[in-house]
Amino acid sequence: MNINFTAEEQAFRETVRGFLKDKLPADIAAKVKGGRYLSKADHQRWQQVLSQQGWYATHWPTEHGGTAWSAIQKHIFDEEIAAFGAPRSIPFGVNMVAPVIIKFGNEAQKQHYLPRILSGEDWWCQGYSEPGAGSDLASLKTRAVRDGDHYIVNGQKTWTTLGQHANMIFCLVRTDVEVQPQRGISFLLIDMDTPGITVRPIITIEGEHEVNEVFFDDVKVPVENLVGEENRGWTYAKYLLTYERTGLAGIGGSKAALHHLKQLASRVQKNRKPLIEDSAFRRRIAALEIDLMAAEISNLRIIATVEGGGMPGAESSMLKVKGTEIRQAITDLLRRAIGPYAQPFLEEEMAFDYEGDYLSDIDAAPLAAQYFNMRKLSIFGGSNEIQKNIVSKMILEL
Amino acid sequence: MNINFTAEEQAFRETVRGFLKDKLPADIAAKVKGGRYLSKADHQRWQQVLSQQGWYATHWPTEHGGTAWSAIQKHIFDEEIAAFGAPRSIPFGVNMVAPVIIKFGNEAQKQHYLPRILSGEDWWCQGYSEPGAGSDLASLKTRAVRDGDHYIVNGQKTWTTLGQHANMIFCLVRTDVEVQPQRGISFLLIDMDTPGITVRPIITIEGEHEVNEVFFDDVKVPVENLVGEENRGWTYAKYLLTYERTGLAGIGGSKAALHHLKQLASRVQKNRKPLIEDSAFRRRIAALEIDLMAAEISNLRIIATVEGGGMPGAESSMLKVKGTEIRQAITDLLRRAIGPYAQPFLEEEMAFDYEGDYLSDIDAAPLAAQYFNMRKLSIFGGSNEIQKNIVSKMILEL
Amino acid sequence: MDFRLTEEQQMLQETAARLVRSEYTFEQRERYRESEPGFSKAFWKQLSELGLTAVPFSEAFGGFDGSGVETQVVMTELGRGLCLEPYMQSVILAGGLIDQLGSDHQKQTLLTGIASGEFIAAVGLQEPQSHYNLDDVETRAERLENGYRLNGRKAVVIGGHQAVKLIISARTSGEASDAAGISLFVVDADADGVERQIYPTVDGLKGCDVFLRNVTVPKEALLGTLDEASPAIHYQAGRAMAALCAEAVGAMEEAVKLTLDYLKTRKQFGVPIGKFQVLQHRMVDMSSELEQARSMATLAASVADDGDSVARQRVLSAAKHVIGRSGQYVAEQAIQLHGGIGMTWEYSLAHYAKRLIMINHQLGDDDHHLEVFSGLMETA
Amino acid sequence: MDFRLTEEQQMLQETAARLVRSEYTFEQRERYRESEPGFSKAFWKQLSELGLTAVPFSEAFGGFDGSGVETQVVMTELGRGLCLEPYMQSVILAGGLIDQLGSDHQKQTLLTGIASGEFIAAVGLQEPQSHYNLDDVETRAERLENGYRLNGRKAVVIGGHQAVKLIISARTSGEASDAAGISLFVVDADADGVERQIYPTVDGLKGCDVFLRNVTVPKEALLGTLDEASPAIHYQAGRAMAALCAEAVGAMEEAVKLTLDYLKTRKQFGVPIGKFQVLQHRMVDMSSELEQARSMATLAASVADDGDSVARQRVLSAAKHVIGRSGQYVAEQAIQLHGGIGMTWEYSLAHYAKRLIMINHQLGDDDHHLEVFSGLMETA
Repeated sequence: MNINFTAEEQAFRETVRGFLKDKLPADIAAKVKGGRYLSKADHQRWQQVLSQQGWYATHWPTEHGGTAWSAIQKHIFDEEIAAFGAPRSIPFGVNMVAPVIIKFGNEAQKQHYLPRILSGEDWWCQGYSEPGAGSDLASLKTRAVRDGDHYIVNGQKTWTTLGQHANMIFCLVRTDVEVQPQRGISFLLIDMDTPGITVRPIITIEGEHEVNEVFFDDVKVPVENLVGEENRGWTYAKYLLTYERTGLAGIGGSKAALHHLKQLASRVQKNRKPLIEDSAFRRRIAALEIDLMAAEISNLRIIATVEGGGMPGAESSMLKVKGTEIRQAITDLLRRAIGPYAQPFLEEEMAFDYEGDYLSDIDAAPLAAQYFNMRKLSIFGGSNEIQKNIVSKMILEL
Repeated sequence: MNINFTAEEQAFRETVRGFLKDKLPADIAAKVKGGRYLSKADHQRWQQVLSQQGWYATHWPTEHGGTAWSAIQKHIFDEEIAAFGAPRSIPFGVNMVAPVIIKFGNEAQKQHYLPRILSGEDWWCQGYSEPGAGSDLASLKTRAVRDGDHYIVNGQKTWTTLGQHANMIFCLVRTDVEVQPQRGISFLLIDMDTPGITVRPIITIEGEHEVNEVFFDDVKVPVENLVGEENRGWTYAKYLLTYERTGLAGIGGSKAALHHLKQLASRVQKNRKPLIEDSAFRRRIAALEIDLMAAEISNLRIIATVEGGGMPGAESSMLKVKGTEIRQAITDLLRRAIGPYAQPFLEEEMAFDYEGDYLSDIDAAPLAAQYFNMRKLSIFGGSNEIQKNIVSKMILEL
Repeated sequence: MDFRLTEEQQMLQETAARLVRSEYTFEQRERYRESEPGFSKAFWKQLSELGLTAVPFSEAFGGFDGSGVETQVVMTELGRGLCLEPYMQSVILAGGLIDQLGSDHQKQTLLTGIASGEFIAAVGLQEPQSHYNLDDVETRAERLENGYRLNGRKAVVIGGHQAVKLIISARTSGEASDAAGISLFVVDADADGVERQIYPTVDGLKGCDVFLRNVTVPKEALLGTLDEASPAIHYQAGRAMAALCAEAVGAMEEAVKLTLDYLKTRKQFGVPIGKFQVLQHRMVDMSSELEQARSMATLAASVADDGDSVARQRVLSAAKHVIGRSGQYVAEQAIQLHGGIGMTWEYSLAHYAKRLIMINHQLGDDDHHLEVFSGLMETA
Repeated sequence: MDFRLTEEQQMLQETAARLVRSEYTFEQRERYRESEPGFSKAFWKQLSELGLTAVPFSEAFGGFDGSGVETQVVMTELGRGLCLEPYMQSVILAGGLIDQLGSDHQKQTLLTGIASGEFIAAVGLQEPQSHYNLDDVETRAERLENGYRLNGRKAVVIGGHQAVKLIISARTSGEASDAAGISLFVVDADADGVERQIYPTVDGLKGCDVFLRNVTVPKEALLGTLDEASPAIHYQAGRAMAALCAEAVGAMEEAVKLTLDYLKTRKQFGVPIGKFQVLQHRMVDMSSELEQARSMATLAASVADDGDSVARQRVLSAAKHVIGRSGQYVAEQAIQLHGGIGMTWEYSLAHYAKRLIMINHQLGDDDHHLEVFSGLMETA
């Protein structure tokens, strides 16, 4: 047993650092570190840089333009991405629909879609949840009825993250209503420009437009947009859920956020000295740092399992719960750190292109919004309660 | 609204204090405050004092020798009992079987048993739980079969607190196996000297003999020892469960324990100053004191409801959970306060008649044992999980 | 000992409740929020016509000598409606300071106006560096021949954007963060040198930072005794903390109610989600936190108007601590049990959650008050 | 990065595990506990015959230069068996101090005996007033012409009742609680003036307080450099903390396993109680705490034998903090989920729970180590 990184792994880390030092635009890094929103253009700019480096599709096989990195290399990359304040890639195309296409799609689909994801030509969003089908995803109702060479899709999807930027959506749709819920679901790729699709913003608690409702009204989708076989969509969706889950805990992001917290607490005053010297607040930070340290090792243990050829099972679910709790607790302390200045709601200061003066600390404005936004971590992508159900069933066999 | 005690209530409190100052034996108070075990003789000595004052059966109607105190008076009495370090009355006779006899017993039973409880002649214990019937009490299996003028009782009871001192036990027994579980249960009063009864100690985690198993092997119980009607025992048991539950939260005991904690933390050193001046430990005490303050008001609100003629419903269950959590947290801090000296297991120092030197702080020896013993608070008498089920069903109607 | 409201208190409660029910549906509230003043002037007028803005004041000023309990009753109903009016700032804090410290003339001119709802006053007690320590005052007032010159900045003055009068704490002697040497001044909000940077708040209120640049005020602007304002500031902050506790309980009650309803109606896996034991117990825990909060709000109300004492301060800090903690628990769990829908702007729950979290940022959060309590705690 | 045990480490693990399985059923353990030495001398002999008591030492002393990982492997298995032998005290702490500080002669005489299991040594580092601060030393050693005279008292010396040699920290200069001025002495347990007050511990071990009254030792009894023992004490305490973490993980694994089995077999209301969602999630939380603890025990093991550094100390305090907290959570919840049966002496679970809680009282509890970590934390 040697839990230090090997010389090769260290060298890889240096390469990644060198790349980020050279190529990460400073304005983007500043926004990410300050917890500000990025524009679509910011995301695209950064994606181009990664693509040119050949580092965008870290999880794909090399034949399609992936990196062939080991699980540990991917982890190191993610860690440095977070530490430098590079944006996390929007996962829906590169990390979600692409693996499904690679595994279950036909040759034509691979030829068509994968290069467009790499080039940034397509921006994908996800059409899973529906108003009546949240945790109980299999009860989804959006219908796709075969009509000659097309499916006619009717229904509604919701919580579609960044759907306002997307030109493509991958959807779970019901193609057979007679069978058991899981068995009549298919996996469709849909062009967002098709007539009959309406995207309506959902404004979330903190006032941001990050998610959407997507309505389908007699939307004609060519049958060649079906992935794999009809009525087997649930299998593909489940593949996606267990695929590469080692990043779920968001350790890198939490480490960056903790660093941010320490910097903020070193600047903010309480009783005329830096808040970080307040023993109670400092202990709260310390307790979080320790929790995070443990979660990081737990995450590395899972990664090492994957590296050794194992499958990350429901352990990832356990770690997802812990990881999201830690991240939420950090955003709680960030908000607390600025005291009364958590109250002002300064939308302009939060904006990606703000260049004016700041009411208080330069990083204060987004903190309360971020705290509220981060409540989603324990809800979306399978609530923490659902994750515990999974662990209970899969690992504990209760 | 005026949440202060009235002048009459204050005067009553002074009367109680005067009595306790005069009549509470100092040796007994010292043991209670130090968390030491009391002998049977200690309990009996104190009971005599209370009985002579007419203050033993605080919950009974006056005609049987009760006090006719209001709910608030009873609360004040309990509070002062705890503050002075007087023993809490062993509840099985005076507060558990007696109310059932008063409400459902016949005249002969009242005439016979109530005076013997007042005089201390009978020491009662409780025969409810069985090895297979804990939270699911209705699944109890101890059988009582009618045979002429007697029932023949066979089975086993467990967790019988202080059964080793008792000469009487009240039992829930199954008298009809054909019907739905709750419907075939009867409430029997059994003399512990009857042939066929065996009491076997259960030594609990901390090494003490506080609970017992009681075995019944063809035990002949006269039919006149049946309370109320055959097969209606479940009703009587439920009556007992909802009867006078305002004391469940153990507020008085927690206040005394918190006081004890502060005294200990003022004596014990950490980094060469009293532990109570350690900011982190002090904050932990402070947080508990605040929780307790809130729980005390919540308890008074329930008492005021009772006073106003209302029934304390499942609110008591909610408060029982909170109250036991607080008490357990206090014993956790008590144990922590003495650092390495929590480890020595000094049975002789814990004993009720110890008069030798002390290894470390005079109160140190019982603290770890007490911490472990107090784990029972969230288990016995309906586990905290069961209490939450009750609240969920009765108040929230989920 | 009696926890029941008197008949008068019940009437007061019903009056406030009825008004909030009819004027403050969530849709109305959103309209008020989006309007220029950021609240409903019409509602404010109704409050004052019914005498609610005068509750704590003596009859001489149109009030009815209401104690902490009366304030609690009103604030709980305002909390239930997520009301946006600066009741706590103008009536309780500004009104309280003037009532406690004001000269007859100041009471006549200012208190009458506040009590009648004729104008709104706000208080500038905190500063960018002060966190929650109201004695940490860097704003300075220099003595002039006939008055004072103020320079400095007051932070997050809720309601300050609509205030006609600002009550400003400023240092007249001593070092920053000394309790001694703080004085209070009544400043016209539109006086020369007063600049307000106005913003909405996360929970839908409005406020401002107040910049004071060579603002001169006459010597009659001094409120109370020179250098000795600190005890009154803390005393009135204590009353305001009790009021915030009451408001929080109103908001928590609504959040708990919405969540319980949701558990009973939302179905997943073929059953109402309230059938899942984990969610049931979570709901019990939320109710239990609410009970603790309710108890402490009541206790705080019952001591808020008592004479100043360490015991009173202890109770008030304890109450604010409990409210901060249980408010956060209820807010977070209400969102969690609702799932995605609990995170949407268009559903009222999100706004109850935001208000509950932000109450923790007003006049000291649970950490702050645990520290205060810990310092004041009896040790044996 | 590789979390797998090497082949040698696996063999070591299997050896230890097999021995514990065959010699340390709970019934056997209870017999050993009740015996006079309070543990099994036969088991100790087997451990040493297999070389396990020499694991951390160099080949010269019959050991195999085992690092923290080898120690972790052994301690985890001992934890699983609730083993009573003073491995941590004699091998890791006493052995470690002698290995680090001893003269060749001391190593030859003492280390050989410890490594071979020939005799047991124990360490007296804490005192009645020291809480968990090992620099808080009041025991004094005065210089004599040819040695030292010791007076004082050492608290809770686990294993001290069977020790032939005691390693005692004493102040040779400086003020109580100064890090400078502490020295270590090797004292014969039966020397004149040494009195041991022996007692069992809550978790079934045995130990004593050691009273030193004018105990004279020759100058060769000094271990290491005069006045400069503190860094070595902290360094070796760090190694022992890592060992305790490993032991705790072994005990937690058993407690979790027992609880999970119970949930699957115990029926209430007609179904196994493991069907109740609240208990399922609690069990998940216990497993999750165990995972965190396992990770930290591994991290601690991997740095325990590194050179002294702030980074190492941070990790070790972090690990002990996590172990203390999760050990308590697992102990308490294991009892709670078992109900009454979990509180009985005759069932092994209660003893796992007690050991887990008591590990938190050895070499600093979670509060203490949070404070230490907080002091050492990098701030930006």
